[in-house]
Amino acid sequence: MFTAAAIGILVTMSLALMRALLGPTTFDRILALNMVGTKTTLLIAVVGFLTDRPDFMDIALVYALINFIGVIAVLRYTKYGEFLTEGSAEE
Amino acid sequence: MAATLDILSWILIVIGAGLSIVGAVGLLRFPDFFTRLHAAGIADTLGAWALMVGILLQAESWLVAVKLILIVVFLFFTSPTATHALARAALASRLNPWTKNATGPKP
Amino acid sequence: MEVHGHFNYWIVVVLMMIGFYALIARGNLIKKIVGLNIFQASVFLLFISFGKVSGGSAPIIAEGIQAYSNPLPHVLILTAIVVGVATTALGLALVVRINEAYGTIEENEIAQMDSET
Amino acid sequence: MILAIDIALLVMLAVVGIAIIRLRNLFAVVMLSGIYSLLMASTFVLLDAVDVAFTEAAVGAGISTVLLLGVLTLTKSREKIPVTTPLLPLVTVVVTGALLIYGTWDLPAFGDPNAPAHRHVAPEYLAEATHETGAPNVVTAVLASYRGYDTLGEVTVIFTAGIGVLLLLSGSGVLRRREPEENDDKPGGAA
Repeated sequence: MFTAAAIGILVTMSLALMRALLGPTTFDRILALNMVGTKTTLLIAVVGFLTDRPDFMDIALVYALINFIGVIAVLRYTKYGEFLTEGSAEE
Repeated sequence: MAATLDILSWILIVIGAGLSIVGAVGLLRFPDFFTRLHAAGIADTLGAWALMVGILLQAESWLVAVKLILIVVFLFFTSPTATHALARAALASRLNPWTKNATGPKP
Repeated sequence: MEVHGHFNYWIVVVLMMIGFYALIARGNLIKKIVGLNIFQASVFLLFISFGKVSGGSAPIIAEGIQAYSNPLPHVLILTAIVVGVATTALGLALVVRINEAYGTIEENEIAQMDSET
Repeated sequence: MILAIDIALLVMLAVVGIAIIRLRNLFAVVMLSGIYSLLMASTFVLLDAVDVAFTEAAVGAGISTVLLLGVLTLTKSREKIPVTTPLLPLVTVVVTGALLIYGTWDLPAFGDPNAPAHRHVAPEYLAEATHETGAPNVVTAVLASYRGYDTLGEVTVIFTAGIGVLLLLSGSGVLRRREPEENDDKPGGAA
């Protein structure tokens, strides 16, 4: 059961990773980063059950927090600088 | 009782994993940023919750269950907030939504 | 056993070489610092891989667990991660100063300006 | 199963690393290095190093990314195309990598419980730490108790680095320039 969950999460992570690599605009990459972060949280929770030591849920909790704060911080910084025009122009 | 819980978790985990994968495929295949945001929203909210609740039903101790519930509640608040903030920031930076007439940026 | 027996180490070597290449071949200073981070992280991965015991569990003592992974590499790497971020911060401060002094963060342009004066 | 997840994560790490080298938009590079740290932290959890994963997620994915972004706002966010063809570095890297991979054959296999490193000192710590220090987490016991002076030295290093960053930036206009416009955010100054 946990194996199925882990496989699903890994497939999702790799697809999101592909979007992060391709992502034409900066926001696509931020979105992919957010998604990889959420899936990392889930993966750690699932791995805790897979290895029969589910007492490490604290880490997953901290990951969820860091992920959210990270995305907000990134968006805060996108106000400055020229990433937006540069990022959406090409690549 | 245990068998019922097992079946319930199986259903929830399959739903969660399926929605996550569907969302990720959408993230990869959709033509522009706003549609991708829509697809990622599904994977990050309902997909993640279904997976977590499916795992939650298998928890043996109360401490683990409470931590998992905290994670679910946290995702419940942060995922939509992050998605919303992203969409606002993208609009504020004049990223045009994609339309059928292809006036926006090319996919 | 044979195939996965050294797979971790191979990936570590690949990552290490990616970081090394970014350090020596790229002229952009921020890219160099990111390369340094990749290199550091690959060394962390190497040590943590050494510490893993198959069938073992995380080194937090609990009832009913026979094997634990080796805790000593974890301690070393905890220290190394924090020191690594201090290095990164110092390097980035240097990059900011270089950008103020020269107006560029490309290595070859800086060298050109230095040779002209 | 753990091993399969491990291998999948490691392959993703390698892909992200190669992409970081190839991309020229530095903002994308910073995003990818955040993803790299997250993947690295999940690999650490798989390899039983939960404390290290904790630190790596907070420090690598959190603080490093924010620091890099702060610097990007102050400098240019696009890498210029190098004028020289990087043939010599490539050869150096390939040769060094081949030598290192040749060297890995002498290492004990991954996860081997009979490797020399696991037989000598570690079992004693695992057996003694809990009743000597009272902490069930052996990593914490070693870090805070057996190697307390080491940790003190680490704090000194961080303090020195902080002083260095402040000295470097205080002579420049970075800390002062933004104050007239907005007083709530000083990129780079928070280091």
